Amino acid sequence: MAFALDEQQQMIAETAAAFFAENATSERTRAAMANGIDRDLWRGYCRELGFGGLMVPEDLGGAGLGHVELAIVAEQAGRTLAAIPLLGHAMATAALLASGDRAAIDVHLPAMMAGDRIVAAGERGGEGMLVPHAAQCDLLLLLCEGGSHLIDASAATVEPLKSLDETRPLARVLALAGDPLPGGAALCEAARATGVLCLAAEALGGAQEALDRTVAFAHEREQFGRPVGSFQAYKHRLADRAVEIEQARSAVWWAACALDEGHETRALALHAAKSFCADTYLRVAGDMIQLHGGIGFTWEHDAHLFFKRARAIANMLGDGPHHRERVARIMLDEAA
Amino acid sequence: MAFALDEQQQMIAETAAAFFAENATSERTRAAMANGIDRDLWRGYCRELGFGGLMVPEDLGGAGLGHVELAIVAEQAGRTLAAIPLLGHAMATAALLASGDRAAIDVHLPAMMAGDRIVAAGERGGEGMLVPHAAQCDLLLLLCEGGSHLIDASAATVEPLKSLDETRPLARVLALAGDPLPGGAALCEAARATGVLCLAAEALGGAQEALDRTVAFAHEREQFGRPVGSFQAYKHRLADRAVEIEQARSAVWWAACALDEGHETRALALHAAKSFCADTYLRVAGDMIQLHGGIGFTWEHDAHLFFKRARAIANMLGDGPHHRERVARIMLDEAA
Amino acid sequence: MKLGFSDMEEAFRRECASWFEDQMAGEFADIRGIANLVDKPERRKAWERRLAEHRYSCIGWPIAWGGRDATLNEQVIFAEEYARAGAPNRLNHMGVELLGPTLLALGSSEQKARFLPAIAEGTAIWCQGYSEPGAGSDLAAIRTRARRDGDEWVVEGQKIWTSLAQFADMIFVLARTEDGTSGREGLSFLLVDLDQPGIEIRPIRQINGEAEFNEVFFDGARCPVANMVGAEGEGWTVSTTLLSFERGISTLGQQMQFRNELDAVIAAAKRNGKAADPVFRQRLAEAEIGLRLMRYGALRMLADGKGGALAGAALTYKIQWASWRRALGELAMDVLGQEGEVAPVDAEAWPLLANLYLYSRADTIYGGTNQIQRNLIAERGLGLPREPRGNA
Amino acid sequence: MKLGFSDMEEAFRRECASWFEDQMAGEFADIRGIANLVDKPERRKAWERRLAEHRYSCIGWPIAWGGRDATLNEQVIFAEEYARAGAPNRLNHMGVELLGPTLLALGSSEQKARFLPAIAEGTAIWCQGYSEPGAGSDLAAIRTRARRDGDEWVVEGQKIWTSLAQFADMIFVLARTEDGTSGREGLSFLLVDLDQPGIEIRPIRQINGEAEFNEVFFDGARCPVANMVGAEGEGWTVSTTLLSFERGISTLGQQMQFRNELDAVIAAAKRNGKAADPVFRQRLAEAEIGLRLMRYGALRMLADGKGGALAGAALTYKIQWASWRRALGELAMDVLGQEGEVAPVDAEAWPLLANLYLYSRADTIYGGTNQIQRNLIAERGLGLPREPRGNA
Repeated sequence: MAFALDEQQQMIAETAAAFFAENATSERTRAAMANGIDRDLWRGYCRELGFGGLMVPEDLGGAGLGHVELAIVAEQAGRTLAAIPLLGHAMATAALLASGDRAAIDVHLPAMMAGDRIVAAGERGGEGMLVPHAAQCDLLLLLCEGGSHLIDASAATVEPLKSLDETRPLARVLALAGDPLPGGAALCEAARATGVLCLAAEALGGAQEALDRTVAFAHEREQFGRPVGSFQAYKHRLADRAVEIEQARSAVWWAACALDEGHETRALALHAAKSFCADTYLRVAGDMIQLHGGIGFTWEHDAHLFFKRARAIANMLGDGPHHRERVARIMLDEAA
Repeated sequence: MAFALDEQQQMIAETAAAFFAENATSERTRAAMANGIDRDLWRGYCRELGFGGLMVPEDLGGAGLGHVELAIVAEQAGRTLAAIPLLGHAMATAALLASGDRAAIDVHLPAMMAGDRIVAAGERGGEGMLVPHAAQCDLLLLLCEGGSHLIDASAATVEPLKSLDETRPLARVLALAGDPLPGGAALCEAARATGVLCLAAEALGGAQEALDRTVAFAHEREQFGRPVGSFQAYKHRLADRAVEIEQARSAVWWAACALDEGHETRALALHAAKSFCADTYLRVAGDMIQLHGGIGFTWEHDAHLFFKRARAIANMLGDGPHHRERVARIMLDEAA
Repeated sequence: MKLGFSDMEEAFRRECASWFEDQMAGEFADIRGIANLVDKPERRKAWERRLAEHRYSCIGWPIAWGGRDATLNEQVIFAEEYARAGAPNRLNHMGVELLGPTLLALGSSEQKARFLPAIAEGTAIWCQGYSEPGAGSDLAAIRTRARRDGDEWVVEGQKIWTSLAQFADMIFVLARTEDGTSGREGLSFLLVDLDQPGIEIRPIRQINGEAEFNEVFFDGARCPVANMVGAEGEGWTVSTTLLSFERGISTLGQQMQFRNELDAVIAAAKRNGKAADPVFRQRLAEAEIGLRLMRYGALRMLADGKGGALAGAALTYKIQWASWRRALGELAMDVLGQEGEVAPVDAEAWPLLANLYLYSRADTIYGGTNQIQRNLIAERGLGLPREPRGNA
Repeated sequence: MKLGFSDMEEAFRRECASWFEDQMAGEFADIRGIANLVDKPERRKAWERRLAEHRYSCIGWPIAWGGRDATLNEQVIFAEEYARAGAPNRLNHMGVELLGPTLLALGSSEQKARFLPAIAEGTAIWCQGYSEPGAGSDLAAIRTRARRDGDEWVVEGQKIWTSLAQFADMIFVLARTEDGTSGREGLSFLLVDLDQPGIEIRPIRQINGEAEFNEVFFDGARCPVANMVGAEGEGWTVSTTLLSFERGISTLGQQMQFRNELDAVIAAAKRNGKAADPVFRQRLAEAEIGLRLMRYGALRMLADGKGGALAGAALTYKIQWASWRRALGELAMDVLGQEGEVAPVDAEAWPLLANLYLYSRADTIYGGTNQIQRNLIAERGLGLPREPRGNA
């Protein structure tokens, strides 16, 4: 047991933080909102950083790292609301590797790792199939009952939509053709687990950034002749959010380790991480608007981008009540 | 529409407030905790104040008032945690009057109105029948599926218990004999409605008193060289509770009027009042402890008496989730 | 204490309901149920005039000034039926509900004669110039200045968060008229024509993509000296009086809009099955209870006049509805799930519930943030010590 | 980053588990699972001595002082197995976890030699004299005084909320040793024998009817000058060091007690059917998640040493567990309903869950209220401005 970043992980965290801080600026993200992906950023991520094959084994040309490292990187991407297809990419990587389908791996992974082939991933939901980046992608990974499909985007009918979170727009997949990947439900679960972790880590990063920016504002902005951050109600609100973010970080690390180590708490950890981190992000982003006052609900300020991303994450791959119900099943010894 | 106390109601409120403030002191309530009822206080309430027949028609020797007046009085009783059997008394009065059973009315009401005959009332719950004052009463009113029983206490087997709320102790009714009152389910509903209103009003009064005492403490107590009430976190907490108490007051008045006027929102109002007022009381009483600091969790301080009464009210005649589910049924147009 | 209305009042209710229904099903069907605040301003101005033709523009005002001297209960009924029929939000809310009552209370005879008829006739739309970039929650920090130039005040400065200024004819402004003053001293309350070269209005785009609020720049804007309400330097008192009208009858109409929003959430929950989910049923019930308690709270507030409990109920109303509506927005999105996050690519505005979700984040900020409201409740309602001001 | 333990560590876990099981199933079965803090003090003292016999009383201490120089992971394992076996709360928590490490860090050789062995051997039970009637959350307002009299300090004043003083042998006291000082200046840290005429201990009855806390009155109580830890006037620094040990390994043991409490709630919910109610299932899941995140938060805190994120995680731990446990108490009562409010007439103590409900109200107060914790997090963790002190 050593529940802290090791030196390599610390380095990855710093590298990713610097990369996103420099490149995924508010201006670039807002520019990317027109078509949903900052393709230069994504190519830089895949090639310059070399993170396109983060979880791909070294013998397949990847970095051979695990979910802990994915979580570290996704947290930094989430911090800046980077408009990149990391979620679909990570899920598809996990699915391909889990499938053991060497042909599919050889066909898709190299182009994916180079940032040239963009994957959107989603699952069949209640009323339809709303998939992030479905209107921008080259490949579609669709999780269905009992299996997954990896389909060429041209083989699907996709309706683009106006999305609340324009940094990762949803589109509706209306019809699809294509063969399921071998591996069935297990593969589906591998992809979903990776996706859930990725979202939880993104949420952690977004929440941390939203808190940090609000703390900075609290120092600068004065009302009643005092920095607003000197008001105790303000301080306590931020303190509560800071506590939740610490818990969220524990949740992400726990889930990432549990995935990599095949720990017995794996399922519990993922459900806990997704629900807790998404809720935390919702609260912090909501407070970010509230505590900025009027400026916080203008279009020009970034607060609404965090707020909308938080909502999108909360709704993706199972909402809070869904994941908590799964936790209840596990803790109450019922069939999973 | 005139949603304010009229002159007579204002006078009743003031009279009751003065009576309880003078007589239902902390010392007397604590003394009464040994056996659960302050019998002198109850006789004073029934005879001197003349409230023993508050809701009894004038031709039966009562004051001929309604649920609005009951709510006004119960609020004041709740303020002081008065150790009196008001709940059972009000429920039994409502049940007897609704039954139209003239014989039962003649037998019981005069002695009840004089404060000489004490009634405990409760309903069959999940695991047993825990009834407040069941170990102290002369008469037992029991609400069961489809009907009510009004039974001489000697005809029931009662197990006294140590209760969290010693100002209104529970006891377990193990076995009972006796005939149901005529009137069936309708009578049962009348008694329950009156009981629910009484509890909601008590909760309102208790919450108001707990808030008032905490506000007073906030002025007196200093920490870090300032009155604790000058700390914004303290102020905002109390402000939030004050908002809830205002809502709770609206709920009680709404429910009381709706009962008296046979308003279409009657059922909705009762469910809303019970769940909202009980929740408010729980929060205010919890904050009363918290905001008093160490002294707040000592036996000597009254905070725990409010806290325990709040809990008891929350659990009686349906808990919060139960009443909210009933609200959901009504609002979603399902069978009540 | 009584919930029900008298027979005469119920008759008035039917009269209102029937007229609104005629209008909303007929000539004004195109603006029925319009939730958006910035759509179709010209049609809404026409609607203001139509109300005036029927003497329905300001029924609580005295008959002499175009009102009906309506009783409190009649005003309650009117507000409820207005909203129930889906009549649009009043474009001239500020004129009818805030400035009008303020002039009736504190205006000179000349001011009443000059300004009230146009409000009653629906021909002058008003907006409010209070907040400034450095004085959002802290109105006493106002820096907009007005200096005397002969028979006129000349105004310099900037207001912000001015709702609907882009459609308004007039603005009431709190400006500093005495050099060297700070805080609440030296402020005056001025009525300024927006249609003049010294004024520029810039809409502020909000989180939902629309622009209801504006920045208003004053660069040598002018108004006659006779347009000052109250005495010079007494603007703070005037503005306090004006704000005291804020939580009046119109809240009941606002609640009907909330009702429509809650009904939309209920309908969505029924459609997608969440209405059968016990966890969501608890939250739906809480929303229903909260809305009902707002109504009965408003009725208490109105019935109680200025005495006793009013202080409590009125003080607590803003935070109550703003918090309720924000929570409803969250519930709406939780009910809708991902479907709530999307709209057709060519949609100009967000659907009702997505817009509720976004816009309700502003509810807890404008007109006094929840934090400011809690200060007020604690200080004025509970008598706790005031927050200290800093040294700036 | 790694969750799992090594084979050697797992072997140590089995060794601990087996010894604790032997003890708790055998000679100490009568105090197994005792949640109440004040029951059977003599038996618990015997248990302290038994731990010492097995060199299990302070395994994190150096071998030279009776410990095992155990690694962090071993200490984690020990704490978890200790609690898992239902071994009772350590009567000498203050001595082992707080004073001992403080003396190891700051004590003189003589002080170590005099005080550490008795702690390690389980023969001297310690309690803490910090809070005072006028200095609850505000330790800097301490008024207890100690004046020099030859080779001794003579202590006058009163401490309050002193946990388990009625069973303790020794108390460490923060007292003002310099006249005319206030705040953090002029305080010294003294080790005082409780068994002397100048000391009176009065238990404080709590909300649950029991008395864990005490008032301790000092009226000419004495201790040798050599019993001062750190320099004269530097008591604040010593006490800060001591408090920094508060959130250590023992939190993991405490969490096993929380686990038992949550399991009791789960069992109750299964018994009465609430475990099938989706509304309660959500809350049970939240409790489970909260407990797990406490564990992983504590592991992060420990693994991280004194660096970086520790500041955050350690600062946030107190409010986390206290709020979690208070919420669990509420959940327990909601699950149990009225049945949770009663006990047999002759019951001396409340059953586990009713006691949890009551006692957990103190958790968010003692050792720094939630309000104080939030101040600390905001000021030390987030760097926001400090709360101003008043003039008193």
